Amino acid sequence: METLFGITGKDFVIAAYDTKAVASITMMKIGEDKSRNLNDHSVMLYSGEPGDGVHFAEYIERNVKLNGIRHGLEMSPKAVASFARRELADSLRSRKPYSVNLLIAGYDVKKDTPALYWMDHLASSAEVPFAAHGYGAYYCLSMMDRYHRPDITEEEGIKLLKMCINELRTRMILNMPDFVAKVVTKEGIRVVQL
Amino acid sequence: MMSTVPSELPVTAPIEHRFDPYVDNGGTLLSIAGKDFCVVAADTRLSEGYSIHTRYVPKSVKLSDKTVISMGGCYADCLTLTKRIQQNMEASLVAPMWYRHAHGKTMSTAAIAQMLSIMLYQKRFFPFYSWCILGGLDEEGRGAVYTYDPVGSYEREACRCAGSASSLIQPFLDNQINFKNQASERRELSLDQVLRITKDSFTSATERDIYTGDYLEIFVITSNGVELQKMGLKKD
Amino acid sequence: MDHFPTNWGNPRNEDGESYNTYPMASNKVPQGVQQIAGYGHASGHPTTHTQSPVVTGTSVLGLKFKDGVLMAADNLASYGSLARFRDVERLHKVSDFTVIGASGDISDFQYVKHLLDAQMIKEYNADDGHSLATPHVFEYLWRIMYNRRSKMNPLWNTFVLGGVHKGENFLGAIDLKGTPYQSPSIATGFGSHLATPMLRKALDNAGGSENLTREEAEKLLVECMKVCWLRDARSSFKYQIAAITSQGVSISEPHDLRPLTYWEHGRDVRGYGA
Amino acid sequence: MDALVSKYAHSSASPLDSSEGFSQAGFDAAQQFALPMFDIPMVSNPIDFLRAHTDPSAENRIRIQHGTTTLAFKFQGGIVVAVDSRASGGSYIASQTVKKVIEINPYLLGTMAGGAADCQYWERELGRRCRLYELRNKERISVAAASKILSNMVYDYKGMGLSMGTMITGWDKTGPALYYVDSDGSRLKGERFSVGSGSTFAYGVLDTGYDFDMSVDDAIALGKRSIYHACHRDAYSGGSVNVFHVKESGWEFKGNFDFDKLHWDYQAQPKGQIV
Amino acid sequence: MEYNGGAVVAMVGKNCVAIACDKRLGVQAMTISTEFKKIFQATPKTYLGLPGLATDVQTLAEKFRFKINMYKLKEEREIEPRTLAHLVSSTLYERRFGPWFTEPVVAGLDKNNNPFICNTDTIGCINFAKDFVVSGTSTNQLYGMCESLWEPDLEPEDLFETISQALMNAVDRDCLAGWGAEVVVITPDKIITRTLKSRMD
Amino acid sequence: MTSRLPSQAKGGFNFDNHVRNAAMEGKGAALPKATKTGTTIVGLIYKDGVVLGADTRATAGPIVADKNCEKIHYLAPNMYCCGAGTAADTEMTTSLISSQLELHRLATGRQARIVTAMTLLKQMLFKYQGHIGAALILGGVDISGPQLYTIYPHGSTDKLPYVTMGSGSLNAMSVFESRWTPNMDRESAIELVKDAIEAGIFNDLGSGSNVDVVVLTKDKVDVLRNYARPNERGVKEASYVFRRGTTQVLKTSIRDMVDIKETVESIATSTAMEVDAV
Repeated sequence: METLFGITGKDFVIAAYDTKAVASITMMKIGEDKSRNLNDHSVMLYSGEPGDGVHFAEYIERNVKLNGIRHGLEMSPKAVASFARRELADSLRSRKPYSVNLLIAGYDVKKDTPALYWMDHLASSAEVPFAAHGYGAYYCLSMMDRYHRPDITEEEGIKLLKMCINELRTRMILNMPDFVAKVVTKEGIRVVQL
Repeated sequence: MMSTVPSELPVTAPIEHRFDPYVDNGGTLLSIAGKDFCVVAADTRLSEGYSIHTRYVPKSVKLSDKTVISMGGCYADCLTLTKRIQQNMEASLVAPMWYRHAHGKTMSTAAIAQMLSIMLYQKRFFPFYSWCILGGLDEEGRGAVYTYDPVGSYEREACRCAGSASSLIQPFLDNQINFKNQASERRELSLDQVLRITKDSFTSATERDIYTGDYLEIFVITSNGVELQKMGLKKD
Repeated sequence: MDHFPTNWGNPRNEDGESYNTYPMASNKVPQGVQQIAGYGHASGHPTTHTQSPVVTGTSVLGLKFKDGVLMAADNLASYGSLARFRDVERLHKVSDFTVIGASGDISDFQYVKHLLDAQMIKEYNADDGHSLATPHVFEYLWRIMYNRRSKMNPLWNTFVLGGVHKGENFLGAIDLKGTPYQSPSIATGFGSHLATPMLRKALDNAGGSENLTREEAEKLLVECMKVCWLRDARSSFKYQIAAITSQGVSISEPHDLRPLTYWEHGRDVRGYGA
Repeated sequence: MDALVSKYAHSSASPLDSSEGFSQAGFDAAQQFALPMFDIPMVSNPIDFLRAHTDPSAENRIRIQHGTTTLAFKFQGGIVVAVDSRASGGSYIASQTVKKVIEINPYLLGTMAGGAADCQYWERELGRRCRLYELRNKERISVAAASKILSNMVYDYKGMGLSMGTMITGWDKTGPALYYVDSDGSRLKGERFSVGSGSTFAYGVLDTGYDFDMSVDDAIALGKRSIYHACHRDAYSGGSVNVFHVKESGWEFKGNFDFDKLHWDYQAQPKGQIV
Repeated sequence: MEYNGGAVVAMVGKNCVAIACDKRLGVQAMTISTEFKKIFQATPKTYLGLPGLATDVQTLAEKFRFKINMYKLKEEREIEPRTLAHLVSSTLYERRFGPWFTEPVVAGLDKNNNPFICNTDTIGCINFAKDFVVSGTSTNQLYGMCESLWEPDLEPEDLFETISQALMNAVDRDCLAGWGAEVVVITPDKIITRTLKSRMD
Repeated sequence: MTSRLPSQAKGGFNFDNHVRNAAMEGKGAALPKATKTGTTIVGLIYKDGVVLGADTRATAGPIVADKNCEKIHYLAPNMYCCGAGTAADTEMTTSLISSQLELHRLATGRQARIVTAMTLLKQMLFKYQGHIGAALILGGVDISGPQLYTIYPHGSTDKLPYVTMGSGSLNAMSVFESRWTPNMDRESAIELVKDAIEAGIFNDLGSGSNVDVVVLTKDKVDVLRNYARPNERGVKEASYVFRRGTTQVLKTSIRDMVDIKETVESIATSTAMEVDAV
């Protein structure tokens, strides 16, 4: 079961994904990248139907980049999220809908605030301080409720993330391999190996 | 989607392949406990589908000077259950000796409440389709309301509404009887106030729930015994 | 245990037996399970019951009036859409002050008649000065009906019971699920849609059944029978009326509704509009 | 006397339709110790029958109330039991004041998740049996034995629609004991359990805050807090939090905390440090 | 409807209207956000409530914003609440056989400052009401509350109390709605928006 | 990026959501119920014209969604139409046909005939094979006199002197069958229609509240909205107005409306416009 996490803090967002690629009952690969950098300050994590996620994310990535080139302006996380939501909603009404769950983490350079958007496979979107997708959400949302503050530092954020992963490793019946976190700050996107 | 052309009207003798022993006869009941009184109220409409079988059928029965039971759901089940309770108040199920004769007293409200729970659970695999509310006075003379699910889970509460309009009335009772969301206003309610709230609950529910209406029967249980009040509701 | 609450309390799908051992072998029946209902025949095959009526009668009407109760029913027993038997009596005298009327399956009605007659004979034989009055017969009939529905083998009828007991008029009905109720006016089957509005309205206008004379009541009932015949495809013009008063029971000879109806305006009805 | 009773008990039966739905059993002392009796519908597959009538899509649906988040854990000072108090029928909240800890006797507690009636009934039956055991053997029953009795009783009805996920806790000769018993027949001895639809949320907070050597007050606060977070995230949990502490002298009720008050109190407090 | 949960209610007062919503966004039993509003400003004195499936709520909110703006551009005036109701109705009925899962509520003051409220079902049948309209997962509870609490000619402040109490007590009996509430009272000269302190379970 | 503007209505139904909704239903999500009018609707022909009647209850399941809805719809100046079934369908179907009739009237320069409306309705309903759940009673007066039709959801029609429809149709029909006569006068015709609707209101749970009546004659149409109100709400025993400040508030924001008054001041150029007519 795939798990995605997102946590915002004072001046950053952490977005983390597990690196499992699964087909049927087999673990195909560990170390799969389930994220796409949409522009310098937003990243999209995806889970759900294999194939749909990559295709949808890359489609959004291309268009967000194109938009940036055309207008010479970077789309804000909010704009990216609205665009992605609308694309997903439209695709659901088409013959071949995408079935993906998304987290969009970004840093709004203009407003100087981090932003995190949660989006499910029906294209319902909400801006949240922290989020999770997959069964992991059932264990970790309450932990984030418990420990999250709007003004946590990046270090604390990573710590909280590790706590969540640890909890999954103790309680979830499935094998939980490594997670990769991407940290988005004013400076851009960084990868943090957990 | 159901249409309303006459050919699809429900006819009383259904032609179906699997016999469904249950029928929802509608109706709403509520009970409110006070400091030294208890109010049990129910409408009297007996309906099936879009038809009214009869406008007057008593849904509440006085079990003793201290206890009244009210039931809604499948009327046949409810009435059977009521008869069984009455039978058992004379002769207990577990040991068929006459309760009154064996113990020299009438069953207390709490005892009936526990007995009813067991009776309902006895039919766990073929449940009585009934929502029960038991209202009365406890050993100390305070109002007591016991509420049940169809298989006998029960709880003592301050007030409860059950039946077809329960979801309409219950939040109103929470607000007006339990002072939910208006904690600053909390006070003890008199019998008169409780009766007003009861009547308003039913006039409001009658407006919006098609299965509630015709007449309202209110049992008021005090240390002086059980008193019955009746009032008319809308008949459409 | 399944952790999703909406699934609690009901059997899970996976409880559906993959080995198909139902009906359960008797050694699998939990010790505490009461056998009133059993798991079917010893042969291992489930008990099956008639799950639909065969030969049926349509509406029965009942109305209280000042001095007693009137009941009416037509004389037709249908076999699906076939008007199979046209001289069936659906009103039956149970005792000196009680009449039963039946809509629904006719053979089930005949069985119930037999039950009631047997009960009445037993009462007579006891010769203790008591006899079963209408409310008692009603109670007995209700237990029969409820018990049969609880066995999943209902008597496919709605019965109407009318009578007079201790100066009180009694009119009640019980359906195949054992729902008993009493009312100043009762109409079963299609009549519940067609006749009930007329009966209730007349009672309201009169201010209650105690203000209704026998003539008025009879006229009203005939009018209802007429409307039922006009609009109920499973009804007949031939009907009987039973009257129960403190004098006893009288069930009329069959009457004919045809002379009461008016067909002239049908001449002007042409086509369906096109 | 028995003859007299049974004469009257049977005399009204008619030969044609003898059972009229009333119990007419004669007195039998052995009944006191037998398993309770239940009516089964007379259809070829009674389980299908029950499923058909309790299914959310059934026309005349029998809504059986269900309860939701419960937890219990062992620590150095005994056992803490904490539960929420919401009962829902479908998405309608039937009650916010359910007692989900069942006091079997002064030394034994049972919790309630699953069908409310199932838990209430069988744990009451368990209480009766525990008392009988005490009368027979002149000593208290062990938690292990009590939980086994419960497990055996409900296992008899496996597959028939019972749903009960309970934790039996108490203090016996061996010290504090905690068992998870459910209607499938599982019976697990353990240190830390949470049961119900909000259990995952409770586990998250419970696991991260747990320490065997914690003080009694901290343990109670942790139980309370875990249930609170489950109530917040899980739609089917809520109402208030009831907390019990099991210690050598028996269990002790530690209070009922309304969720509304808890929420605004916790909001006002600074958040705990991330450990 | 039950997938995400949520409730909206609107009431008429004396020369004012009020509209209120809960703030939960859930995925069945799990609450995701407690800041998900379901009422949107359509014109200065008209609000549109959209309870239902969250994705449709968001799509329709965008769609109506577009349509309302187009109306304004074409007609050079604000859309009247009654006109908006018909716009909503025809937009929904267009999808008669594949409906949007939302039951919109329109509440506002028209150009003469007369109160107007209405709601529609999922396929656009308008229900014009003179007292109150309710919508979402807690409709039964709301009907009961409003039917009992509402009375004619409430002043804005009294209307606020009545609609708030109606909404909060209704969603307190619904598993899928609640977690905060927002109330907007629209009067001829001001718009009062309040966030309520409510149960968060 | 292509234009993301929402497409403007093209006319006709849009089935885009169908696949997704079916998928959601397959996953067990309950589909919301549309408002139904349980309904008793009736119509009869009397000496001078047609009387139509309807109750005013709209239901969503067992709940009354609208206590005083209008079920008698305007089609053209000389005809009205009662609707039962799915409320949105009756509403939309009648308004669609109404506009077609108006166009027809403008194109032909003549008053539309009832049979024209009937044909338009039945053709539309037949086209949708009963999926549009509208059961209608169409009544009016045209050059060939008073006309009364019933139209079923599948598109079949009937032409009869007295008709009823909806869940209370049998209740209402019993009143007609026992009391209707040819050539009734206006008063008794209205009274009969009222009684028929009331039979539905009091005996059919799908129907309720008030009686609406429309009387159509050659020269005049009388819309008697709420002709009878037999079901006034029970008077409340108490008032439940809360003390101000009962509800606890976390945050308040008040936005005052600013009236922008545009005043046009006329500039004195009074003589400029005068034209010398000499």
